[in-house]
Amino acid sequence: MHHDQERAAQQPPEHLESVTIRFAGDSGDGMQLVGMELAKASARQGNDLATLPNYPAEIRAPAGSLSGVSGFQLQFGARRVYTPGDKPEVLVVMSPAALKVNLGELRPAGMIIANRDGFSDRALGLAGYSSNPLTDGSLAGYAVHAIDLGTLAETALDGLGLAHKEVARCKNYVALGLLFRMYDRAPEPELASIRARFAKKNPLFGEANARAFRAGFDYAENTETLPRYHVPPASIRPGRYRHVTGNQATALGLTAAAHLAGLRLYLGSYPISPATEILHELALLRQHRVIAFQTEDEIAAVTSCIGASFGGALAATNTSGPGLALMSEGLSLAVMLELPLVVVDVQRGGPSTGLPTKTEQADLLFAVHGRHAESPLPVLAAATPADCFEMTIEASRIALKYMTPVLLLTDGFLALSAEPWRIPEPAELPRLKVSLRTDPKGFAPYLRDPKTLARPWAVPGTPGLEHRIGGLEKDFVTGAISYDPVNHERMVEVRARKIAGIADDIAPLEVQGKPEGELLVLGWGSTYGAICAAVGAARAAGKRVSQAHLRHLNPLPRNTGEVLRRFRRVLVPENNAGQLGRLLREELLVDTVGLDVVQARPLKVGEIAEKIEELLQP
Amino acid sequence: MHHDQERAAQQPPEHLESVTIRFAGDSGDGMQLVGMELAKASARQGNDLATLPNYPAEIRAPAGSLSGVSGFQLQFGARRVYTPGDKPEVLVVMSPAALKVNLGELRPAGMIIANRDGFSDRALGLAGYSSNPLTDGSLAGYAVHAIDLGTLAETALDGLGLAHKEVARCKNYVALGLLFRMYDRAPEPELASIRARFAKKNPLFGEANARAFRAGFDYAENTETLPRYHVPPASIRPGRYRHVTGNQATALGLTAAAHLAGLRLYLGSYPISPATEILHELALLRQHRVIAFQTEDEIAAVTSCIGASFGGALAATNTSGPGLALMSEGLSLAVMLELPLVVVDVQRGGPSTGLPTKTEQADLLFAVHGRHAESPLPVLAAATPADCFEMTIEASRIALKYMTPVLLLTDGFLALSAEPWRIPEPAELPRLKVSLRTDPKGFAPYLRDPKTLARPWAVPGTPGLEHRIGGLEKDFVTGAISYDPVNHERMVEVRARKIAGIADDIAPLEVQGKPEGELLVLGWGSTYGAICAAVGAARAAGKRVSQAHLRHLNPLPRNTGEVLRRFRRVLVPENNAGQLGRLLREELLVDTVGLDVVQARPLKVGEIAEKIEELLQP
Amino acid sequence: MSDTNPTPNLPPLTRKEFESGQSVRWCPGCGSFSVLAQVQKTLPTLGVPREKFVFVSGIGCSSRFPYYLNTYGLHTIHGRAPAIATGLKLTRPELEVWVATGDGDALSIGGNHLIHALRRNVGLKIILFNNRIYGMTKGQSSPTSVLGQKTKSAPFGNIDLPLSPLSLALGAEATFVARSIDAEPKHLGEMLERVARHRGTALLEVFQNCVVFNDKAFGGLLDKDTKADRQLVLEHGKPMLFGKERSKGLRFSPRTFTPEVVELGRDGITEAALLVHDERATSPGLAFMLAGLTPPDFPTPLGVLRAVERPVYEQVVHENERIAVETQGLGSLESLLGAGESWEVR
Amino acid sequence: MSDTNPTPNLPPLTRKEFESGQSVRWCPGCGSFSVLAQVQKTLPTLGVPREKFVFVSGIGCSSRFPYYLNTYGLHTIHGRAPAIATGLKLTRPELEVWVATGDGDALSIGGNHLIHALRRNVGLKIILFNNRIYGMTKGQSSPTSVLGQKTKSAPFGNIDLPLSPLSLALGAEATFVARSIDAEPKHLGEMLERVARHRGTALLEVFQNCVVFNDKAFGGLLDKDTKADRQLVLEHGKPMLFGKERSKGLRFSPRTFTPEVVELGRDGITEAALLVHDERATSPGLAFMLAGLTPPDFPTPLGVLRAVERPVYEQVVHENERIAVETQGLGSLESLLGAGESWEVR
Ligand SMILES: Cc1ncc(C[n+]2csc(CCOP(=O)(O)OP(=O)(O)O)c2C)c(N)n1
Ligand SMILES: Cc1ncc(C[n+]2csc(CCOP(=O)(O)OP(=O)(O)O)c2C)c(N)n1
Ligand code: SF4
Ligand code: SF4
Ligand SMILES: [Mg+2]
Ligand SMILES: [Mg+2]
Repeated sequence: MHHDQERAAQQPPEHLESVTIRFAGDSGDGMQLVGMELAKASARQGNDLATLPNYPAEIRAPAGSLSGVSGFQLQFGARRVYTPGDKPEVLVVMSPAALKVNLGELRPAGMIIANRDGFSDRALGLAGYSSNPLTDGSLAGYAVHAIDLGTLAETALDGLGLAHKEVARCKNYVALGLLFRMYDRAPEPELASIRARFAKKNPLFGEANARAFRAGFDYAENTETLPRYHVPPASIRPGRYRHVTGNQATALGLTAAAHLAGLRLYLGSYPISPATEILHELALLRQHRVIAFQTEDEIAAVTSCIGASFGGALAATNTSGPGLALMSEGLSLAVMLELPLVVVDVQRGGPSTGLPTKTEQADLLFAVHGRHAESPLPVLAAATPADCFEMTIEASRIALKYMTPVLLLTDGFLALSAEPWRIPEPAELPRLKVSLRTDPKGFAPYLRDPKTLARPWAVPGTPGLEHRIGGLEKDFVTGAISYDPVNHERMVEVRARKIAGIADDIAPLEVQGKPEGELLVLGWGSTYGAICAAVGAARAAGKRVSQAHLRHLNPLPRNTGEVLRRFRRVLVPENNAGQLGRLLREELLVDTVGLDVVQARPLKVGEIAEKIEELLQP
Repeated sequence: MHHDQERAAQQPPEHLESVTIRFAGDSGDGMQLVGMELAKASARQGNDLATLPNYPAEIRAPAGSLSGVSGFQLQFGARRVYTPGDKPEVLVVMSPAALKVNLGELRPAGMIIANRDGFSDRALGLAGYSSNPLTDGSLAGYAVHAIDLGTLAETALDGLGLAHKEVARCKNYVALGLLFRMYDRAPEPELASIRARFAKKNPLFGEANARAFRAGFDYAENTETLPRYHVPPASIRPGRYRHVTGNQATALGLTAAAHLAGLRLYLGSYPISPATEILHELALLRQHRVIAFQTEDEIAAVTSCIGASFGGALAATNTSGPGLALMSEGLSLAVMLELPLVVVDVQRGGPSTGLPTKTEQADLLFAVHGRHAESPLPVLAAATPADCFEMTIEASRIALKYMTPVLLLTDGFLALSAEPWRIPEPAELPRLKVSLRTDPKGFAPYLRDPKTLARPWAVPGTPGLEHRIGGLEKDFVTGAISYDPVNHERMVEVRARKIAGIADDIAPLEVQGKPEGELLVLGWGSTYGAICAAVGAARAAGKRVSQAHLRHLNPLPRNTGEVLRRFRRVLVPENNAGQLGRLLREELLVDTVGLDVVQARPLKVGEIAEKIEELLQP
Repeated sequence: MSDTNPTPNLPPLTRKEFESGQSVRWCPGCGSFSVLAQVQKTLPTLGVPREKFVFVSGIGCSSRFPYYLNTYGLHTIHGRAPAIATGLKLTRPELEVWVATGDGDALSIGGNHLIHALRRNVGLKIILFNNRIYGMTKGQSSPTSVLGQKTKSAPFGNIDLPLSPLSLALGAEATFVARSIDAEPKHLGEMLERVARHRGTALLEVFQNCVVFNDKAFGGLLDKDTKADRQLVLEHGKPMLFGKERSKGLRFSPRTFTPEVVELGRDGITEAALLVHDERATSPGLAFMLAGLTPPDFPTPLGVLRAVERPVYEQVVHENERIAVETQGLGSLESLLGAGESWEVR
Repeated sequence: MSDTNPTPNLPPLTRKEFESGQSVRWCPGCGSFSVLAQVQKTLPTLGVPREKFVFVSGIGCSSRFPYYLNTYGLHTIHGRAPAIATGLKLTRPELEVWVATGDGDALSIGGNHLIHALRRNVGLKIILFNNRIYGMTKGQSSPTSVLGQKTKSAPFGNIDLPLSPLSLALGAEATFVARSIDAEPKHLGEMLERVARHRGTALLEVFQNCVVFNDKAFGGLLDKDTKADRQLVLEHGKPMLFGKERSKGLRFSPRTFTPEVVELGRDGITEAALLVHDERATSPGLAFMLAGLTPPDFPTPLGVLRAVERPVYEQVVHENERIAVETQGLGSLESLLGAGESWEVR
């Protein structure tokens, strides 16, 4: 075997189209960081990629416990990469607990890189192993590389004067070094960036981590026990790129929208997983005149937005299911007042508190119907982490143009998952024209724009436009309280028509592949990546299947019914119990086939592929 | 003319099948009382009937103002009476404002009985009349009877020693006397009941009102200017009857359900129109061991119910749209905890504060879909005021049997409208079998009954059953926190299946008329009366139209799809923008024709009749 | 009032200009009319252009208030006015943001927003119409209904101990709390002016008569004969005297930590023994003691119980923003998009 | 503790029997462990059978508390525990209903339910884990975060004035408020026992260290060297003394209405000049003054600030019910249906 390896080492690295790697360890093991560094290096070398961290449900479970394992998954490739990958091909584990929790997900015959030092008797016991899986033969079906990362770190850092605990913390960089060599990445830029990162805080740590990284790299190079791969650059649209998670892209999108509209951004927000980072991000942007205000609860979050919107700000709030529930009454007021406001619902597993750190897409029907009485508002959904940027701007555009609250659905998967995002030129972005009413002549608070049906936005401080509006039904023109039955019917009708009319102002549903035929896979939200990958593969294999993705759920694009009816069957994969299917029946009276996964985890490419296969069976 | 009248008087009273009368006046004029007294007398004489008061939107608008007019409508008949009537045939008005507000609703050529004394210049001015309609000929198309009710009262009460203001307050009894004579009712029982009513408080007022009543009766008898009618008794199921409004029937139903289940009733409630009377009624029932607790808000109302339910009470709350919105998060917790609880939503005009005193049926989709994530619960709706009693018991039955929160929809129309209700014998009512778990052997908090899928109800205080549950996803059996993906899917599925399975435990949808054919009119909730009347009339006229009414909206009766598909067209009249139509598409993929009235007032028999006509046109 | 400069050469406004012209729909005799009149009288005197006023309210009879003022107005949902007003004031600190609310609106469903506005010291002027009842929904108990009060929801008498809005506010770190009564228009007008001039959250409780559902709830305070004995009208720096001949006073025993009503002259008690009102005391203790005084043992304090300065929330927010802009430069779309680690794909 | 009779001939319970066996998932070193230990120690001593205890909580790290006790437990939704517990206690007054809640849970989203439970005096025992941070959501500001504290939601420092939970509670008419700290287990245990024995709503604030997101927030109070100077341990009927040699004390000036720290012996000050703690004072003034004392000017009071008797809500409800049943007879289905005006149709 030694001989073989030697030969392998002399051979050029094997070319790979893509690879999925999962890192796992204790919360303190720094696996997220290593994963992200590898992701960045891959991006710099031109790969496309997607990442997804996996945090334990507990804040900081006892070291070595199964419940404390955290992870990070990464797929990069020489072609378009749509998801962080189904099952990883490579599993890097720092401890027995990390192995135990993740082994089930590893592909058959996959590779395990294990930190052998971490497999102490105590650690094995904590993970519930009675014998060491690295040596007891139970991993026979896998390619196991047991490496003493801790020892490597110790050796490399000897003499630096670091405490034992500090040295141990560097072992993640040893792992990173290993992987750099394994995936044929130049070590120098990383070394420089490590040193730069710690330059201010503590250059000694920079040096230590750099040495650890180098030790890992050299170990892989010297021992040659690890295979070497090369993943060539993907063809990617030229431009400047950065990594964004969905939550970051949402925060950026909101701020960008405010800039584009020339308004101040106000975020009223109450912390809730997995939406909170949007608040964290925006709290940092004071120089952009962003006011990110932590309210006492979600009711105050949404209602303070109504106040800010009445005052002429671009108002937004972010939350997840339980918080959205609390916002229901306030949103109904916003519908009645016809004030612009953007609500981002980062969906998570439910009902109730549910699985608060996990992803789900089950708030769709709640978003559409979740207010008392006839209370329509536009519902949008982002398809990818980067798309959160675009859809946030789109939500703001609709809110401001139509004077309406808008609900944007993202989810826990999008929130945390990251992908390279081509930074748009400001000129590429839509102008969000806002004209605050200033002319008292002919002003009436509910006198609508004949085309958009939007009412004028007349903000306090404007002389001569003093007016009073509220949550009671109001006169069709003046906005004064009206109990008149026929006026009420007119108002209900016009509020509905205004929202329905937005269908003329959004992109029609586009079909990838043949515009008609046997099977259309129709998705919405974060299933986009998995569907693209599955349909792409099926079509590459000659299957007759098309794809379309909804980013506007209410109203639906005008041509949705027409598109759907052109296919014999429509498959709707969803992270819920079939809610888009229901919505389509309700709206369009068309039936679809559901692929409903309610496991509070993203859909897998494989499950969709299988279902496509099944449906194409004659 | 005098001659003719004399002859008319000697003739026996004209037979009428039914009549609709509206009383209108200032809030202080006592029109509700007069209307109710006439209703009771009609009931005692064997008529069927229905009533509906109409309160002004303001608490107490200035006397004589248009906004201060309040009213009361009553239909009684010799046949089944389904509604308080579309347009009244007789309008009794105490003031010009009352005339102005109500004239538009009066049938062409209808009768006006006006309190001539009330048409002073000042009163005319307040109502915005520039000349007196009683004399200026503008009422030429109507049969106007202008009578000095005030003067009649004064004369009758002369010498009783009452202040002028007190005398004036008796004129409503003069009007009542008039109507008693007009509709051929014996005055004696009423005289006795008037005296009895005031016996305790102030017998002098009893005497005064009795004299006023007598004066009105005698006036009609002596002057003979008013026509005389006789409405023969209807054929009504024998038994003991009382009048109930929907809100009263709801309060009674909840208390009866608690008796039937052998549990304590707990109502956690926050006042909101038009639901508040349920709290008022239950606050009076302490000797029934009812705890009616006014909470600080609707969130506390529903969550305190969860506490009471965990403790083993029959817990209920009542509210209207805005309050239901605030309960959304709590209801989702109740779904997760699988605890029984009844929520009565007395729907009103919306969105937001909307038309808070008016009726609407627009919370249906909110009831079905109004919680985040997959959070199913049964939704029921009452069809008539008295049906609120039955459906409240049905809601309690389902809640207790299936360990689930249940939403019962009524509305502002049902809430205030009254009809005679046959008091059931206790033995006619269902037993609501409740067995609290006491045996620790084999106990697990989520180990379900294999048939109902209900989990056991193990209440604090039971030795050996100590357990801890919450809003996080839980293990399929033990109820312990579980983040396991497959367990989550199983739980979502079983929660859905439990609710869906209730379809096997409810009455199938029954069709009145032919079981298949051209047209089915399908209703839900308070449209029942109007639909019955319209369909009844159409069928009496030989039209081929059938009728069915949904009292269970989620799940729908098993045979709903089948029933609907047996008709070429299904007409769904609703007090909203077509929500049942949407629900039927979503659930059954069947299309219906809507008759959507969104005027925050009950549907009229006439509108439904017209639509039936239109749809039966070849 | 925020310290924006009133537009200097505007013609002085009149009361008329603050009338919205909408017919007022309270019951004849409702105490709210008096509050409306005093607000309409006070606003024009503040030197602030009309369009800078915004009145935000919740739901209830009292919350109809904004409709009757020709300013900007927002009649919102039950209990949320302080939260809505906070969003407005944070983004538009130059506006004069008033809140009209009822005892149910502010203290029952809306209690949480109220205490958070107070602790943050957002520049809101809150008028709390306390009629000790739910007027709009026709007569249920409110959190200020007194023990034993019969209401539609408590037909056998209320058993919930009433909150004192002012005690609660002080417990929530309020910088300004005051109390007045509808039937004393002059006092009410003075209090409104004080509210207008306070920087930070100002809470004014107005005892307001609901003629329909809780008539004469404050009758004892107003009765010609007993009023002097029942009202303790507070004046900053003055000893706490009351009674027809101003012969009674309030004394405080630090040993028992309880207030006590004393008769001047009796047992050699002189004015010097009495508490002297200090609305500006740093510690809220005195104000809290006053807020807790209830009949029949004590007179009812009217006036400003507390008025202290503390950083005003929205001013701190905007000052921080100013500094951020000054040090980092005003953010632009370009700087936003260009921030963070990035790389070029060619 | 309600005045139900403990089942007399039950074998005494042990701490072990109150352990649920579920592995505790707080971060190693979290202050909540200490509270759990003291609760598990206290419960068996109360003479109440285990099945009568119910722990209700909201959402947050602290709200996981019920899972670790082998009693009935309900882990509910954010902020609503006092409302849920109220519904339970009203219908089942014989149960011992405890509430475990955090500073965010109780004071931010749940503030309103808390104040209403307190003013009604429902028999709930509320343990408020105050770590001055949102632990569960990983480090945002809470309503007790101190000014300037850097958190994830206030990266440049918190600008919201913190609430004192005890001041707020006193403003809401609380009958029992006390404070303890995780790191003083003996004191904590004593306070828990006091809570258990109070009739009415008992609020215990526990300063609880969050090692991960707000470590050593109460460090100053615990530091061996300074602790005696920083803690003011209250004892009923005792003068308010503190400091290493118990040479410092708290005095109160009724003129300025402010407390003052004095050195015994200096300027002739003796113990007689000091405030004497009276937890049973009818007026909440003393307790309110104590609740407002904050470092660095004052020591931090620990102990029972207030413990007074007032009718207990659910007892009044049930007493009224008893009277109604006694006077009107116990309602039955027959009497329910038969009530009201009716007529016969034949
Ligand atoms: C969410 C919600 N719950 C309940 C109501 C019904 N409601 C309207 S006003 C009111 C009480 C108002 O009392 P208060 O604030 O004292 O005002 P008042 O009418 O006495 O001035 C209630 C409960 C509502 N509009 N919204
Ligand atoms: C309605 C709702 N909003 C927000 C959240 C998210 N959330 C969970 S715990 C928490 C804060 C907890 O803070 P605290 O009460 O201080 O408890 P700690 O974790 O510090 O013990 C928040 C905001 C939620 N679960 N539900
Ligand atoms: S009900 Fe009471 S508070 Fe409301 S308007 Fe009438 S008098 Fe005023
Ligand atoms: S995050 Fe803080 S409060 Fe939560 S368990 Fe960890 S140490 Fe305790
Ligand atoms: Mg009120
Ligand atoms: Mg906390």
